[in-house]
Order: sequence, then C-alpha cells, then structure tokens
Amino acid sequence: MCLKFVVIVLISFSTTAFSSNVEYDGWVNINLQHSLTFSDKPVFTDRGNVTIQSLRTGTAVVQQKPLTQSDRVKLRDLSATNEFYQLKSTVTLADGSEISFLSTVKACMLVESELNDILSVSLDYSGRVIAITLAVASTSTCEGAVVPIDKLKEFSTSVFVRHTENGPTPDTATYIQKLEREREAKERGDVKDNRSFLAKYWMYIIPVIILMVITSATNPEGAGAAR
Amino acid sequence: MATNKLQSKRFKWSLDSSKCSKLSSINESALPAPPAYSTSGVLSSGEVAKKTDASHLIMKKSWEVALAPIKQVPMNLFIMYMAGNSISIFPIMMVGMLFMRPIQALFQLNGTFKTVENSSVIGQKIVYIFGNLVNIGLALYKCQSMGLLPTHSSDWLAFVEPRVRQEYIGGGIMFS
Amino acid sequence: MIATKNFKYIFLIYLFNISYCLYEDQIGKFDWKLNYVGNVKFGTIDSTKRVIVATEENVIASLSLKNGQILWRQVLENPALNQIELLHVDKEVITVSGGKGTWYVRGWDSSSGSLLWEWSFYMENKQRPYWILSKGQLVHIIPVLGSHIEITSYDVHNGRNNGKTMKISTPWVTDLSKCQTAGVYWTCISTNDSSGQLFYTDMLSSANQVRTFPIQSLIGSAPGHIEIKPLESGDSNLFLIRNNVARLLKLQPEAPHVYPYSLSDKAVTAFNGDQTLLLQTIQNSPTNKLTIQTIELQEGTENVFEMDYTNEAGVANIVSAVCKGTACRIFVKSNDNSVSLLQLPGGKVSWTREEGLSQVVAVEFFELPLSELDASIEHEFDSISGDIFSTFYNRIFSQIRQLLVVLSGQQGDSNIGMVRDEFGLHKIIVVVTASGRLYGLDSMSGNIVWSQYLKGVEGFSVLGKLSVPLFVQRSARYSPLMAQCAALMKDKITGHGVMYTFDPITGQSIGNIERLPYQIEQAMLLPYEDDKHMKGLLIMSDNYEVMVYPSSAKPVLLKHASSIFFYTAGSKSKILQGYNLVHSTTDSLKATPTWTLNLGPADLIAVNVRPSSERVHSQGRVLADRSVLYKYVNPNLLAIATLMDDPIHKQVLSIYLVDGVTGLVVYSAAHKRVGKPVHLVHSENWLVYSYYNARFRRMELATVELYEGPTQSNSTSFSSHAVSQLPHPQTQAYIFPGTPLAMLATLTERGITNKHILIALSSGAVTEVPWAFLEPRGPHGTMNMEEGYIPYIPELPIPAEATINYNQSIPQVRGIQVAPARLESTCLVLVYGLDLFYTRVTPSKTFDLLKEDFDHWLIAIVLIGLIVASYITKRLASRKALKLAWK
Amino acid sequence: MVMHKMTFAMNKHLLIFNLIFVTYLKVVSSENSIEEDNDTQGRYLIEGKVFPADHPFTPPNWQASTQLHVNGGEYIGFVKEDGSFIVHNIPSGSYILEVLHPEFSYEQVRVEINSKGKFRARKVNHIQTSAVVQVPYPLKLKPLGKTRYFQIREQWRITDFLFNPMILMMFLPLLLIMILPKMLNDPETKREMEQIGSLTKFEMPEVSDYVTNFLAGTSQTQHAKKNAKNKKRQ
Repeated sequence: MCLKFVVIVLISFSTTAFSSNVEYDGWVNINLQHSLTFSDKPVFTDRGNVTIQSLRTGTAVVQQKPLTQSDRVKLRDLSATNEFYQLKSTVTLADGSEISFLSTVKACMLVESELNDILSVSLDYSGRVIAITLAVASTSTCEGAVVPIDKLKEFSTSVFVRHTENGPTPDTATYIQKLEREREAKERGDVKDNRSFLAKYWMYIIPVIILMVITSATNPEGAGAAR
Repeated sequence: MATNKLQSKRFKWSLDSSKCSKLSSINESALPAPPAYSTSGVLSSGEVAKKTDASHLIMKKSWEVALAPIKQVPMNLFIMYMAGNSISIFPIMMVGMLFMRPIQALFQLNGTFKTVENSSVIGQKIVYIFGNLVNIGLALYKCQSMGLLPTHSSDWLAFVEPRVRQEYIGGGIMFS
Repeated sequence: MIATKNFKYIFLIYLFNISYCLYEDQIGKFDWKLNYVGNVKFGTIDSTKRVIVATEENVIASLSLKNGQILWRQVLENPALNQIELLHVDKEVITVSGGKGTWYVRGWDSSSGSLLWEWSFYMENKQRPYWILSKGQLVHIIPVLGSHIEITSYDVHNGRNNGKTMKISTPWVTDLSKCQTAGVYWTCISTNDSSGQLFYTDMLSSANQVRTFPIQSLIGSAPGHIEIKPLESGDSNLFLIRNNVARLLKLQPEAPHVYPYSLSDKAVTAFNGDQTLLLQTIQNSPTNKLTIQTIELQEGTENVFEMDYTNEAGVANIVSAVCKGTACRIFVKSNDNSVSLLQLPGGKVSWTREEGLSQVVAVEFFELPLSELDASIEHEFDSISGDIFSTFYNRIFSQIRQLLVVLSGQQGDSNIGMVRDEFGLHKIIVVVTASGRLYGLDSMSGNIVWSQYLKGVEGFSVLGKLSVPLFVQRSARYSPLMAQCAALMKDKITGHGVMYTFDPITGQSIGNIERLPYQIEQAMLLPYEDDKHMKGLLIMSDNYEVMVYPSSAKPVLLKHASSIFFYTAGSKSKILQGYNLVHSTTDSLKATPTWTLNLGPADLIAVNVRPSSERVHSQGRVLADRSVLYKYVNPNLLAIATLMDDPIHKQVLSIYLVDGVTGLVVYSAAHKRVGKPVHLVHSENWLVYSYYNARFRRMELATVELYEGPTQSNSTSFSSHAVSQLPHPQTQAYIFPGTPLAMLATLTERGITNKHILIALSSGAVTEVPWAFLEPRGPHGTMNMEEGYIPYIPELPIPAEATINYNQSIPQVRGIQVAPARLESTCLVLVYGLDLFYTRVTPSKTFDLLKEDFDHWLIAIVLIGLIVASYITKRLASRKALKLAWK
Repeated sequence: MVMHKMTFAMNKHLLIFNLIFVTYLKVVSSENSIEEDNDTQGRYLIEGKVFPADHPFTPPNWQASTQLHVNGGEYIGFVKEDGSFIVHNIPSGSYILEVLHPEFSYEQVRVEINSKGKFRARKVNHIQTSAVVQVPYPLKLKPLGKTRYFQIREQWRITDFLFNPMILMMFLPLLLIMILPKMLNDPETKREMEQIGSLTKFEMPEVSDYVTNFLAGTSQTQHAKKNAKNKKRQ
C-alpha cells in the first residue's frame, strides 16, 4: 500500500523536476542534522550529507550513516508519543556561504514508512535554494502500524530538486492563428451550395417519411374504424 | 378496440357458420351461393371454420397480447431516436413513458391474461415479460445515452464530503 | 478585425448568460454609496454657498454650506506621491499639487469644478519647496541652508516666468523647522528660546531688506520653547508660540506689530466687513461641549460661545471661518478627521461629515442577533422541562405573538431595529479607520449605528499599508452571550500592542482597552471555542512569546496544541517561519520553529491564505468524459508573491504556494520582466494574480489551479503531513485591459454558488469576472469542449454590464471585503477607498429566490381562470350529454 | 453586443457633430519656457480633445466629470471647457490613455513617445502588439456610446406567450382535434381520406397468428390424438 504511493510520488516529483529548462547550473552541498528528542530546544546530531552535483538535472549523491541502536530506540519512542522529528539542513553554496533550513515531520510517519523519506529542495527562478523540506509519502498521518526496530536502520532518502517553472503567458499566437483560420473558412464558406433540395435536406425528409409509414402501419384499421 | 370488435363480429359469424357446417360441406359445390354471400367471406369463414375450437382463438388472442410488447420495440426505438439526447421536458416525459408502460404492464400481468385464464398461458407470460423487459432495457439505454444513469464517478461528486482538516494554521506578515 | 468583433459578440452572449447584471430599476435598491473627500488639509469658506477643501487624499472638493453635501469633487494624482500643497480660493480655485519634483498648478471653476487652466513643471531638485501666492504671482521658494533662498515667481494663470530666479542671501537659515513663510515674508528664528532673533524679509520686493528683531523685545523674556507658525488664513501674520501660548505678530516692512492677546496656535482669522476677527477654541476637553472664543483684532472685544458640539476625539482645529455681522460660520476638523460646520452665535452644528470613513483600514461583517420574538422561539427548545402543557402553551403563545407581528405589518421589526432578517442580508459592518475611530454601519442603509474613538493608537504598517487585524471571537449566534470582536493596534508612542475588545452590534467595549506590555508580531484566532463559545486570540510578541486572550481559552489551546500551527512572514528578514505549539504547558505557551523558507534578496509583496470561513462544496471537476479530477483543497496553503530585481529580466515576480504546516513548496512559478501592481486572490484550490507585464506593456491575470488527480488519496480527512502526491498544477494567463487596484473572490455560505472575482479598477469601476472565464483550460479544455466551457480568449473583456457599481465610480479603491449572506446565492460586498460602496452580488443569479419581477398576478389569474374554465366546461359537457340522451 | 450597434449609430451622429464643431485648436497656454526646458529633461505632454456625446445626450457639466488616465491613473489629465486636455510631465515611453466618464465609454488609445519627443498614437491591441493602426495625434476622442450598465427587463408580451413552444405544443393539437372532425364531416373529404387510407393499407402478416398456428399445430395434433383415443374408448 505504502510502497505504491511512494512510486506515485516518485513519478510526480520527478516530472516536475525535469520538466523545466533552466538557465543556471551549479552544485549544492547539504548537510543534514536531525533531532531525535523532541524538545523546544532541539539538539541536532549528524545524519548525513547530500550533494546535488547538478541543479539542472537534479542528480544527487546521498551519504547517510545508519542509525545507532540508541538512536533507533529514540526514534521509536518519538513515534510512540506521536512527537515530531526535526531535520536541520545546512546548505553550503558554491561561494561558501551557508543557509540553514528547518523541517519537521511526524516521527510515527517516518517510522511507519521504514525511513523512506523524501527531501524536497526548492529553488527559486535563479537556482537559489529557498526551502528544504522533508516529507514522508503517505495517504494518512499515522496508521498505528508496528514496525520492528531492525527496520529503522538505514535512511533511504530520495532527493528531489524542484525548480521554479516559468509562469503562464497569454497564448496569443494560437488565438491569432485561430482567427486567421476562421477568416479563411469564412472566405471558403462563401462559395454557393449548388446541391439539389433533396441532396441537402434528405436527413430531414427521411424521418418524416418513416414516421408516416410507421403510423399507418401500426394503425391499419384507422380508416376502418372511422367507417 | 377496433380489432376486438371485428373479432367478435367474426366470431359470431363463424359460430353461425359452424352450426350449419355439415350443410355447407355437402352443398358447397352443388348449390350456388345465396344472394349477398361474398366469396371472400366464405373463404375466411371457411378458414375459421376449419379451426372451430374456441380455445384456439383464445390462444391466438393470448399470443397477440403476449407479443404486443415486442411489437412496440421498433416504435419505441423510433421515439427514442426522435426524442434526442438533450435533457428537456419532452424527452424526459418520453423516457418516463418508456419506463412506465412496461413496468405497469408487468404489474398487471395477471390481469392482462385473465381473459384467457382457462388455458395455460405460461409461455405467453414469459414472452410478455420478456417483451416488457426488452422495453425497460431500451428505456435504460435511453437513460444511459442521455447521461441520466449515475454510472460515472462524477455523478457521485456531489455526495463527496469535504475533507476534515486535521491542522489549523494562522499568522501572517509580521506587524513590526 | 471583423472576426474579432464577431468573436467578442459571441463572448458577450456567453457573459450575459453567466454573469449577473443589474436592472435599471434596481439602482439603490440594495446598494448604497457614501461619498467622502478625505482628511481635510486646507479649507476655505467661499461665499455663503460652499466651502472648498483640499485633502490628504489629493482631492479638491466643494461642500455645500447648507448641508455638507459634495457639490463637486476632483480626484487628483495618487496621494502617496502627490499632495496638495497650496489651496487658494478667489474667483477661481487654485491648487498647487505634486511631489518629487513634479508640480501641477491648476485653476478650477469654483461653481462647477471644471478645469479652467493648468500648467506644470518638473524640477531636478526633489526638495520640498515653499509656495506662496500673492497678487497673481505664484512664488516658489527653495531655501538653501546657510546661504540663500531661491525665489522664482510665475504668473499663476499660465506659468510664465516673470523675470529670473531671485536669490536672497539668507545666511541665517540654518534649520528649516525654525523657518516659515508668512504672507510674502520669509521668516526664521535663530534659536528656540527667548534669547533668539526673529528674521524676516519680503520675498517679492526688490529691496531684499532683512529685518532682525530680538524675540525678547517682541514678547518679553520668559523661559520656554519658542516656535513660529504662520496664521493659516492671514496674509502676513505670524504666531510666536511659547509654551503653547501664541502671540500674533503682524509683519510689516518696518517693524512687526504685536497683538496683546494670548492665543492658541490654532486660531484663525475671519473677515467681518472691514474688521478682522480671531477665532479659537478655548475649551476642548473630550466630554464637555466645545467653546469658541472670538476676538476682534483691532478693538480686542472678546466673546465666548458654547457650541452644541461634543466629540470625544476632540477638535483638532478650526479650518476656516467666515462672519457676517455677529453671525459666523466655522468649519472645524476633529481628531477623528470628521469635519463640521458650526454656527455662531447660536452654537448649533449645521452638519458633520465623517471624513474618517475615507481612510478605512479594516472591515468586518457581523451577523445580527435574533429578534426577541425569534429568540423566544429558539429558547423554547433550550429548556427541556418535559411538561407537555407548558411547552404547548409556550408554542401557542409565541405563535400568536408572531401572528400579531405579521398582522401589525412588520412594525415590530422597525422598532427593534438591528435584528437578523430571514436571509441574513442585514448585517452590521464594523469599519476601522486610520484616525482610530471604529464605526458600526448598518448594511441596509449605510447609516452609522455606533462609533468609538480610540485615543493614541494607530494601525500596524504591513508592506506599506496600514492594517488593523479584526478577529471575530464570538458571533451573535449564541443569543444571551454578547458577540465579541477584538481589534489589534499599537500605541502611537511606544509601539506596544493595544487590544480593544468590543461588542460589534452595539459598539460597547468589553473591558477596558488593553495596553499590552510588548509589541505584537503576529496574531491568530484559535479555531476552537471554549465552553462559552469564545474563540481565543493567540498573540505572538516581538520576543516570540505567545499569549492567549482571554485566559479561559488556554486549556482549549493546550488540548488542541498538536493541531494548531502558526507562521510569520518577515517583510524585512525575508524569512517565513512556521511554528507549532506542542511544547506549551499550562505555565507558559511556547512556539517552536518547525520550518523555514528563505526568500533571499526578493521582496515580499503579498501573503495570502484562503478565507477561513470558506467552504468548498464540490470536491472535484467533471471532465468531458464524465470522470472526475479531484481538487487539491489544502486549507493550510499560503500563497506568497515576491518581486526581485534582476540584472537581465529587470524584475521577476515569483509565486509560491507553500503548505503552512510543513513548509513544503507545493508550486512555484516565476514571471520575468513584470512589475507592480501585484494582487493575489486565493480561494478553493486556485490562485489568481495580476501583474504588469513590462515586456508587452499590459496588465495580465494568471491563474493556477491545483488538482490531486483522478483519485482522492484520502477521502475523509486532510492532513498537511500526509503528502502522498504533489498536486498537478494547471495554469493559464490572460490579458486584462484595465489596472486592478484590489481583487477579491466572492464568498457564499456553502460554496455551491459559482465564484466571481471582484476587481476594482483604476477607472473607478468594480467589475466582476466569473471564475469560469479564468479557469485554466489546461490539456483537458482545449481539446474537448466540456459543457458550459468557455473557449479561451487571451484578452478578457471588461463589459460595462459586469460593473457592480454601475456609474457610481469609486476612486482610489483600497480594498474590498466580502461576506456571505445566509442566502446561498448572495454575497455581500463592501468596496472601500475614498468612498464606501456596498452592494450584493449573486454570481449564479438568485437561484434560491423568486425573481423580483415574478408576476404573482399573472400566475394567480391564469390559475383562477383555468379552474373557472374547467367548472364551466364540466357543466356544459353534462348538459350536452343530457341533451344527447334525450335525443 | 448592443454596444456595438450603439457605437455605429453614435458615430454617425458624431460625423455631423464634428462638422459643426469647431476644429481642433492647439492649446497655447502650455507653450512656455518651463515646458521647453522640461522637454530637454525628457518630460512631455500628451494633448488632445475629448468630445462629449451628441447634443441631446450631452450631460451637463461633463467637463468636470471627465478625467483622463494615463497608465491606470499614473498621470491624470482634466478636461477644459472646450474639451481639450493636456496630460503633463510624462517621460518618454508607451502609455495607454483612457477617458473616464461615468456615463459614456471611450476607446483606449496607446500613445508612444520616443526619446526624441516624437509622438505616435495608435489603437490599443493587446493581442497583436505589433499591429499598428495609427490614429491622428493630437488625439480626438469621441464617445463610443452611452455605457450600458443595466440589463433591460423583459416585458410580458402576448406574442411571446403565444409563440412559446409549450403553448404551441398544447394548442396546436387542440386545434387539430377540433377542426379535423369538422373537415371529416364533409363526405367528399371523407372519401378522399378513405382512399388515402386504403392506399397505405397493406396486409401485415400477423405474428401472433404464426405463433398460434405453430403452437396450436402441435397442440391440435395432440388434441386430435386425444380425441381419437377418446373416440376409441367410446
């Protein structure tokens, strides 16, 4: 069930990722840190690194450490109390500057998906990262499925680079063409129709005839009754 | 109505002739026809005379009744064609008629065959029911082509409840 | 070209079918308009007929002295960049307006308001000049600190320059706050105390003599802060103000003449024959009646009049006055920007104009409570006594009362006044103005039901616009409990938050004005009610602390803490931040950051969420093959617009749709080479935005619609956390041949009715564009025509029939507010700008109401006729049958 | 759509109107030194003349209620007594000029000012921005017609009622029922009708007959056999 949806997500994410033709390219390094204890002052520990080698194509290399046993327990506890799992991603740009983004998912969803998560890297029109969001593909928040702790070992993260597409523009070209075509059709349509009356209106005449025949056939004694 | 009248007339006429069947069989060739006796009438009367059994006539009647719905099919088809697929008062009325008639007929099944109760009419009844079902089928087809049957997901769209939101959000641009 | 016309013709037929328009006999039937001139800046009583005013809204108008009605009004350029700097009323009305180096000098006909002449000039020097008008010469003065003043005079009628620019050496001009023009004199004081000197020079004389007098010698020495101020209506008169006591100086070529009266600096002069009268307000406490003092300038006879005028806002100043014998007419302006005409000696108020309503900041519609009768019926069901007889008695009794009301011809209603009507069309409109006065307007008539002045507060400045958030904490539905509304503002001086809670029906304040000890960052109305049906107000302070008002809502908040999310968008920091409240405890509420979105160098232009009361009736869209495309209706979706300067594309507009709970960017698009004005409308599963396309030099509207696809991932509940699938956006853009000033989508009770976009145009029209016109056709629409689908035309028409305010143009529209009526077809609209315009719109026509031109008589006559005819024919037929039987 | 019709009518009026009206006079008052100075700084003015609606429709004091908006109110012009206007202080560029009057609608005009101060006015065409239909400059703006804000209320007419398809459907058959029997009373038409009837009358094989015969055939033989048996017993 869940897997199926992941596939859908993959498709939908990827189509948006590669559909736009962008005029920039570059690489981005994202350092991921997560907090497995939910408090109002979260302590972030290292989770891994994501390097997007080309923003244009969105190819990314994901390096993530497997979770330690204690981390797994922490994550499971987090899930059991229906708390949030927080991710802090620090982007190192090509010029060395750093921007950090925060993202939160429900821990139980992460656990139920067996650490299958999606990292959505949103870019603005010039290719600057504006948001990094962690998401888990699921149709509902938490189903309450029990996941064995052994399955909470490796993150399998899919990274999607999401470009800002070009906004729509009024489609004047096709409209002008349409007008042109209509004008031409009108010019052509002015040629006189020389067909005969029957040829033109046969489709109206035939039903009338059929109607007459049928009424007389179904009521053959009509004339007799009048007698 | 007219046919019934005619039949009853004929019935009478045939009864009369049956009374003197012996006579006619003897004198058929020998005697000239009485005045005001038409040959065609004699022929038919002769035909009827052959099947003198009243039950046969009842059978024929019952079969006529049984086949009436099937006979309606071409007419119904024509009405359907003429009514068109647009949804307006007259096509709807026609569709209503298409439905009502066979359904009413089915309900009055026993009443229809009461006149011929003395003989077994199971075959006729089956044919009659079949004919009416065909008519209902036609009406359904008409509904389908008019788009009146809720067979698409869009037909149930109005009953889809808005989803319950699980989170609420508030806020806006900072005031300072 | 003919083809286009034909096409438009077809299109208009479409429009006739889709869009609703008015009938001529419906003018004023359910709309009203209040006309205003704005916050009065200058005013002059001209003759006995009118007062000419110039206002902060860059409007010049003439008001009738008799009743205060607008005789004519001319709206000049955008008031944000242009201001009227000089108003001179003579035979004609002369205005100098403009700003940023562009100046317009115009002469108006004082009786008709038409333009007589105009000229303009443009200066590189962006410094704000001083203007004086004397003897047909318009003098334009630019002081250069410490050196000289540049004086250029023009013929006021045609701008011809008389001679050259004059330079008067004035090394004593050191600080422009110490300098003024008084008549033809340029005057300064050297220091702000009694030891200083008074300089003045006649700017028009060729002598260029500078006179210098020590202040001490004029008004004596005493400690205190000294200022100078010109007398508004006087020619060469100047006030020397020390400790709020002003002395009048008449500047003369030789030496100034000092009048021996202690005045307020707000005194004005009025000419009474050859005498000059000084008028000032002397007692101006908010509760007491206003007292006006008149002093005859030459003789010094003083008179004090008590006026029949009270205004808790206090009178700011006398704008203008005119006297004839003992009778005076005084035009005063109050702190709440209302203007009144007072009469002396009677002390009566001729009329008052609530000009504060020309600066509406926030609007909210409120449902009225049930009438007493209806309420009593409702209450029948409240008490379940179980006694059949008493309930029966109650029922019969209330029914009889109801009957009596009906029989007495609805008199009951007019007596009770503000009660809910059957269709929920009668509401109260709460309006907050920039001056700090709140008004309750009757939606049926536009009459002011109540008003309340809040002292020392102002609205927040959000993206350069004043904003006062209004929160409906409790509606009038819960009858014995009062309705409650909260307005958030800030203190004018400290900038700390101010919360004012009041009953929107009566305008009575609930508790005192709460002055909060911190600045307000953002606020949110909690979606959950407490046991008294009160919704709590959550406020985030500038140091990210969270408070809830009233405190009774705190347990409710804690109970639902995991489902309440909060976000802030910093217009300066350019960071959007999401918070949750799960860490809140009974002791302290905590907002914990959950997501961030960094806009970088781009400027935030707008953040828009769907109206919280909006309901989406249809969950999908039916395609041509009768399958369904399900809508992505995310109630937590934020629409964000940013504009960024770009070296190649000039300006780039970016539109983001962001989930407010998770911070996930659902959709993003960029438009290159476009610019302001940008307006967003976010409703259901779509977004409409307008922008100026600099490349093709035209306004465009773009729409985005989000669809989930042919299946619904979760049909029962919606959670932002459960992202099974990103929505599929469909987009389309249109050319819009107008300039939108404000846009909003209509709102109806259950969301069954079609949606229209209301667009206020710069031309003063407010037009309706059906959403069906804007809906992206996408890959589905262009190929197969769905039923009721409108073919795509790149240029949207703006037909006159779609103008909801017909010929009642509304200039300088600032916003539109809508509210649903209880009647599903109807949406109530208030358009506010310089004027207020209220109407109803019915996007799908009044499908739930009998047409008002429904012919009851015809149908009754036909019915009766048919019954009579059937009886007669019955009789005739029986007679005929009888006759036949006898035959 | 009625707008267009109106437009043509109004235009006709305006032609006559124009002949009577004084030809356009250039406004002199603005020709002063400052303006010339401004020209060098790249500030221009758009000038022209607005014509009111034809005589009986000319609203009183129309000059005061008419405004000119350039680029949606960025620059504003007012109309003088004679209908002429000047919009001041406009840098070079391309602008859309619209005449605002609450009662009458005017066509929008695009005015282009190049950096040398040359003016070109043309019809607004947002769709085909390259298509240029020039209009004379200084502008002469004539109303297209009275703005139609209102729908016209349908009035009840007897013809509408009678030609209503429902009424036709109900009354035509009634008429036929009433009149046809009368026609049939005439013996000659009766005979003709019968002839027509006999023409279309042809024998249809009766299915029920076949079925009865088919079934009856078998049953009859059985019957016959039974009879025979009975006879034998007898």
